[in-house]
Amino acid sequence: MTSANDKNIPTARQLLDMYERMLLIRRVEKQLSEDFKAGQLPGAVHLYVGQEAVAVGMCEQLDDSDWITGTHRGHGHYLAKGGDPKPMLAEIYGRANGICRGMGGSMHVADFSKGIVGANGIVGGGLAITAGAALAAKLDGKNQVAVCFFGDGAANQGVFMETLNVSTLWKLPMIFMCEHNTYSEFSPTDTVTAGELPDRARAFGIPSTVVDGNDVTEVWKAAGAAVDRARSGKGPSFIEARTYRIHGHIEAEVHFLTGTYREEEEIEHWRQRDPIDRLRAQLLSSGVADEAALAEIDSGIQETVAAAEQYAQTGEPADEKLVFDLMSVGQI
Amino acid sequence: MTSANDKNIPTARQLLDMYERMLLIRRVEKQLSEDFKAGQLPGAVHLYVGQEAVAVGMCEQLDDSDWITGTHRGHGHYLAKGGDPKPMLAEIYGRANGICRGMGGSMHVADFSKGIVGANGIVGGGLAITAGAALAAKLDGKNQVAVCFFGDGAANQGVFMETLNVSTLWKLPMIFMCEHNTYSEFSPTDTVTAGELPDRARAFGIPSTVVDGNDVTEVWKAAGAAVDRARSGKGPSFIEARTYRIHGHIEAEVHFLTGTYREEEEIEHWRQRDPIDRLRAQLLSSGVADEAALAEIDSGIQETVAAAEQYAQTGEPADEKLVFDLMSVGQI
Amino acid sequence: MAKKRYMQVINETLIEEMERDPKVILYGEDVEISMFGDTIGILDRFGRDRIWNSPICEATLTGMAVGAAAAGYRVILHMMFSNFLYTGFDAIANQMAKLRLMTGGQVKLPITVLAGYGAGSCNAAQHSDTPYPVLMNLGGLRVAVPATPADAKGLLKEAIRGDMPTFFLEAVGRGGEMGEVPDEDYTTPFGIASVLQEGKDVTIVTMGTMVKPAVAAGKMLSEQGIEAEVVDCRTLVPLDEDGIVRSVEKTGHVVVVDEARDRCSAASQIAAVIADKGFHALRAPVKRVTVPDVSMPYAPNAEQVVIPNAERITSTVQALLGK
Amino acid sequence: MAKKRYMQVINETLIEEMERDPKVILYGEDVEISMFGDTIGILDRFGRDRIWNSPICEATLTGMAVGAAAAGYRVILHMMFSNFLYTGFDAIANQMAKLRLMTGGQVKLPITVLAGYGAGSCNAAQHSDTPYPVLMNLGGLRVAVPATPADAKGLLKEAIRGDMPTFFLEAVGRGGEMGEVPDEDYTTPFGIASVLQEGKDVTIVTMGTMVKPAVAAGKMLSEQGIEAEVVDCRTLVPLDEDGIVRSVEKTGHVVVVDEARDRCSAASQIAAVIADKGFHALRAPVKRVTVPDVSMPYAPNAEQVVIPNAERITSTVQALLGK
Ligand SMILES: Cc1ncc(C[n+]2csc(CCOP(=O)(O)OP(=O)(O)O)c2C)c(N)n1
Ligand SMILES: Cc1ncc(C[n+]2csc(CCOP(=O)(O)OP(=O)(O)O)c2C)c(N)n1
Ligand SMILES: [Mg+2]
Ligand SMILES: [Mg+2]
Repeated sequence: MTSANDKNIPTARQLLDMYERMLLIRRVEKQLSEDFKAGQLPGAVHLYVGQEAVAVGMCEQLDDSDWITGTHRGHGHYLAKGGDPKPMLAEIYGRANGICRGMGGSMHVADFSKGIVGANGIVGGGLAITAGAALAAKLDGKNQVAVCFFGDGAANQGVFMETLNVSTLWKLPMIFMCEHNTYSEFSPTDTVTAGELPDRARAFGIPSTVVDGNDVTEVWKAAGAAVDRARSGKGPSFIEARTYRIHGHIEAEVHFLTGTYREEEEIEHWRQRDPIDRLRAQLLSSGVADEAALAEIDSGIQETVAAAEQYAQTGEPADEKLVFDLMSVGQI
Repeated sequence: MTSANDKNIPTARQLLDMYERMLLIRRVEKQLSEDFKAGQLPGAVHLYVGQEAVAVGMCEQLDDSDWITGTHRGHGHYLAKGGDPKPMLAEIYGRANGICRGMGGSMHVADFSKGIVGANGIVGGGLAITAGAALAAKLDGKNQVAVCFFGDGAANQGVFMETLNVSTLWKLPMIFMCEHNTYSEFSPTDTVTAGELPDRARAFGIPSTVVDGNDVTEVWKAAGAAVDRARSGKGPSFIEARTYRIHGHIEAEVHFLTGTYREEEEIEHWRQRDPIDRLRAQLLSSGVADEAALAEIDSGIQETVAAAEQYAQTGEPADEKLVFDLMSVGQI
Repeated sequence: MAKKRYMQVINETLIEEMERDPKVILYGEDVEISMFGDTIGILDRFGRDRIWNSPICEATLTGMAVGAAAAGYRVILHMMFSNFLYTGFDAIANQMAKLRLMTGGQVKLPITVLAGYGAGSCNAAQHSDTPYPVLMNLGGLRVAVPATPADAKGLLKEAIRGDMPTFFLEAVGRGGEMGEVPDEDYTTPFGIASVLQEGKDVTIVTMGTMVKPAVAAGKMLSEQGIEAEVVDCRTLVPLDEDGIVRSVEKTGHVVVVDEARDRCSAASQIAAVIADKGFHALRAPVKRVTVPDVSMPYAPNAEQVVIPNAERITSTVQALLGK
Repeated sequence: MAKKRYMQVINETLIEEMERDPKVILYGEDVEISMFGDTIGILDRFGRDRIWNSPICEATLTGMAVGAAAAGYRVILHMMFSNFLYTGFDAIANQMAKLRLMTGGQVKLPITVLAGYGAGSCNAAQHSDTPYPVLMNLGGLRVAVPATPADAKGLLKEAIRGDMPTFFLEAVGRGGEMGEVPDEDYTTPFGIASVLQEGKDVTIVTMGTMVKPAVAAGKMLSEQGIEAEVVDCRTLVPLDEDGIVRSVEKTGHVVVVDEARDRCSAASQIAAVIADKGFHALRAPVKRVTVPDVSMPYAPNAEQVVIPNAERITSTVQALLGK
C-alpha cells in the first residue's frame, strides 16, 4: 500500500512498472488481433487497445488480496492486476492449460488467487458482484477493497444505480471505475447516455472525479485517493476515466457490419494521445529511463508474449469431462 | 387543459373537485379497511390513507387520454384519475363485475378507458411501462402525457435510473411522481436510500422538485408545471411529494408482524397534517365552501361508497372460464 | 422430537446455522422484521454484521450473493415472494448458475436463496408463481421444495452447508402447519425422494405445496380400495429419478402433481424421465395434474379452479385406473 | 419463389411489416447498425420515428414494450442475444405474460421480441443459451423457433400481426443458410408442425437450431434402411401436440431433439405430452437428445460434446430400434 506521501507522484519504479504492464497488455492484444485474423481463435475477442492506462493506473494501487471485476473487454484488467499472460492466452485458445481450463474464454478470464473475479459477458454484470465482494472485504476487516471496471454503456444499466445506493448505505470499500471510451458498442455515448455520469454517483454523495484515462499518472492518482478512502472505511468512490478504444468493438465486426460508425480522423485523433506513447515520452523526458532501458523492457515483453503464445498453442484441448464435473449437482 | 393563468392557484371548482376526490378515496379505503377486518376481502390491501393529495393533485392536471400507472398502493391513483369506485370495489371483492372481472384484485385495478394502465404488484414495475406509454403518446402527437406514481422504495430499483435516462434521451412526455411516504415497506426510507431522490433525477438534467405531498395545492402546482413541460415536448420531470401512510404497509400486517417499526407519536404527528383536513380548513377559511356545502359533498360520497359496496357485495363470483379465454395462445 | 411449525423450524434452523458458522450471513428486504416469520429474531441475536435489511433492488441482491460467496462467505439471500426472483433473474441465470463453470472451477458459490412460492391466498398473478421450472432449466442450481417441517430443517442445513447455489423454496401458504421435527442436528441429503404412503396400484409423484393434497388424495383413494404410493421428491435438482422409477416399476401407473404451470413444469420433466427410464413398467399413460398455462387469477373461485387439489388428483387416478 | 438467406428474409419481412402498418415500431440496442443483419436499412427507410437505438437497459426495454403496446403500438423489440432476456426478465415474466389476465382482458399486447439463440460459435456460457423453456413456462407468451427462411417469413408476419406477446427466436448460427422463400405475402399459423421427411419407423421431433442435424440424421438413417419421420415444431407455444402424436401413432418410436438444457426443456414437455396422449402407440421409451444440464463451455471440443448433433441423434435412434 502506498503511504500518504506517495500519492501525488508515482515513483520511478512505479512508472516503469506501469509502463511495462501497459506494454504487456498492448503486445498481448496485438498478438490476439493477429491470431484472430489468422483464424486461430475459436471465439470472439474485444480488445482493450488504447485503454491500458485505466486498468494499469488503477491496479498499481491494489494488492493481490483486493478484488477486481472486469468486462467483456477484460484482458487488460486481468493482466493489469497481475494475471499471468500464459494461461490467459491458453484460455482464449480454449485449451486445458487455460486459466479457466478452456471453459470460459476471452469474456471470462479470471484468477481468484490474484483477486481477479473475472471478466464478464453481461454488460453491467460485474457491478453487483463487486458490491458482494466489497461486503465480504468489509466483513473480513483486512482493509481489502473491491474495484469494478465497467464501461460508459454499462452505466446505463439500472444495477449501476442500485449498487451506488447499497454501497453508500453499507459503506462498502468499493470503487466504481468507469471507462468512458466514447462508444457503447456501436452507439456514440451521448446518443444513449443523458447527463454526465459522475453526477449519477454524486446524487448518492459519492466522491466522483473525471480523469484523463489516457494519462496513467492521472488515473493512478485518482485511484489512490479512492483506494485510501475505501481502505479507511469511508465507503465507495466513483472515477470516470475518459479514453478510447482504438480497435473495433469486437475484432469480428469488420465481417458483419455493413455500415461504419466512426470516422478515421477520430481514431487518428486518439492515436495521437496513445497512453503508452505518452508515458514513454514522459519517462524519457524526465530521465526515468532511456531508450535502451525501454527497449529492454520491450524485448522482455516480446519474449513473454511469444512464450505465452507458444504455451497457448501447444496446450492440450480442453478436458470435456470437466464440464460435467463442474456442473454436477450431486445427482444420485 | 389549464392555461398559463390558472397555474398558480386552483379555481374554486378545482379545489372542490379535489376535495371531493380526496374524500372519496379516504372513505372508500376506510370502508375497505373495515371490510378487511371483517374478513370480507379475499386478498390483501395496501391503503393510501394520508397520501390522497398526491394522486388527486396530480390527476387534476390530467385528461382521460393521459396515461397513469400506479403501485401496489393503487386505489388512490385509480380513483383520482376518474376510475369508478363501483367496479373497483367489486374487483377487490373478486367479483365478475369488477373492473378487471375479478382477475386482478387490489394490486391490479386498471381502467384503460380512463388512461389508468393500472396498479402494479411489482415495486418499480410501472416505471418502464410508463416510459413505453409515453413513447406511444409522443408518437401519437396528441399532447398526451404519461405519469408514473411510485414510492420512495421503488426509487431504489435500477429501472428508475434506466427510465430517467431513456425518457431524457427520447424526450418522452413522462412525469416521475415519487410518493415519499417515509417507509419502504417496513424500513424507514433513510435506512435504505442514500442521498436525496431529486438529485438522482437531476443527474440526467431533469427538472426536479420536492413538494409537501399533504398540500394538494402544492402538488397541483408542481404537477401543472410538469404536465406543461411534457405537453410542450420538452421531456420528463421529476416530483417528490413528501407524505406519510397513516395505515400500515398492508392491512394484514397486524397479524403477522411480531415487532413494531414506528412510533405512535410519529403517526399522530402526521395525522395533524392530514391532507383532507388541511384542504377542508382552507376551503372554509377562504370561503370557497361552508360547512353545509362540505357536508353535502360528504354525504354524496357516503352514498357513492355505500352503493359501490353494495355493487361489489352483490356481484357474481368471477367467471372462471375467463382465465382460460384470456390466456389462450391459440392452441389448436 | 417435538411438534413444530414449518416457518418456526426454518427460523430455528437459520439461527442454528448462523451460530454454527460465523461465515454465514443473511440479507434481503425487511428480513430484520420478517414478513413470513422465518428470519425473526436474527438481528437481535447476531447484529448488523450478519444480517441486513436491503433496499428494494433484486437485480443487485442476487449479484451481490455471487460476489460475497465468491469472496468466501456463505450467503443466505431472502427474496420474499418467488415472483421477485424474476426481477433478480439476470444474476441468477447469467452469473450464479454459470460462474463456476466459466472460471474452470476456481470458485464455489455457497448461496442459499429463500423465497416463498405458490398460490391459494388470492395474492394474484404477481405474488403467486411457482418458479422452480425456470430454475431447474438453468443448470448449476440446486432446488429444494420441502413439504414438511422435518424436511425443511434437514434440507435447509444441507443447503447452507453445501457449496452450490441452492434455492430453498418455502411453501408459504403452509407456513403454519405443524409436524414432528427431530431435535438433533441433521442434514437431509438432496436427491432422495421420500415415500409418504406406500401402495401398489398407482404412484403419485409430487413436491412442495402439492404434497398435502396428494396425501389427502392418497387417503381418499385408499378408502375406495385403491392403494396409491405417494412420493415426495423433496428436491427437484437433483431429482431422485431412480426412486421415482422404482415406484413406477411397482405400480405401473403414475400421476405427477405439480403447482407449476404445465408447460416445461417439474411434472413434465418427471413424466419425461418416466417415459424414458420407466417405460417398460408403464401400463397406462403418464398423467400430469398441474396448473394450466395461465397466470394466477385473483378471485378465490377462479384460483381454486386453477390449483390442483385432492379431488382433481383422485379423479385423475380413478380415470387412469378405469375405476 | 427465390432462394434467400435466413437473416435476409427476416430483414425483408421486418421492412414489409413496417411498410404495411405504421403502428409497427422497433427498438433495441444497436438495431440501427444491426449486429445480426436482421435490422439493416430500417433506419434509412423509416427514420427515427419508427426505429431507435436504445441504451443498454434490458429491464426497461421489456417493460417499455408492454407500455407502448398497451398504448396502441405494435412493438418489435430486439434483445440481441437470448441471455439478455434474463436481464430483462422481470417485465417479461411479471408484466408481459400477465397483464392481459390481470386487467381482465382490457389490454392486448402486440409485442414481438427478437433474440438470437443457441451455441456452436464458442461464445461461451453467457452468449449461448437456448431460452425457450423458461419462456414456455410463463404462460401467456407465444414462442416461435423458425428453422427455415420460409418459416421465418411466415411466422414473423404472424407474430407481428398477432395481438399477443410473441418471442421470435432466431437461429443466429444458421443466419447465413439459404432456402426457398415464396414471394407473396403470407403468414404461417402458429401451432402447426411441419413434417420435413416422412417415415414409418421412428419420429424425430425437433425445432429451431436442431432441425438441421435432425434432418441430417434422417438422411443418415434412411441410408441404413431406417425411415425416420422428421417433425419440426416451428412454434413451441402453441405446440402442435396432435401433429406430434399423429406421427408417433404412425411410427411407435420417438426421439425428441432439443438444444435446450434437458431439465424442463421443450423436449421434456414434448416427451410428457407423448407419454400421455400418445402412450398407447408407443412401442419403446421416449428418448430425448438434449443439452445436458450444464452451462455452455467455451472450448470448441467441449461445446461440441454438449450440443446434440446428427451422430448422437442417429445412434439414439439406432439404439431405440435395437439396430
Ligand atoms: C446485458 C447485456 N446487454 C447487451 C450486451 C451486448 N453488448 C456487449 S458489449 C456492449 C457495449 C458495452 O459498452 P460499454 O459498457 O461502454 O463497454 P465498451 O464496449 O465500450 O468497453 C453491448 C451492448 C451484453 N453483452 N450484455
Ligand atoms: C419487485 C418487488 N420487490 C419487493 C416487493 C415487496 N414489497 C411490496 S411493497 C414494498 C415496499 C414499497 O415501498 P415504496 O415504494 O416506498 O411504496 P409504499 O409501500 O411506501 O407505498 C415491497 C418491498 C414487491 N412487491 N416487488
Ligand atoms: Mg464504452
Ligand atoms: Mg414508501
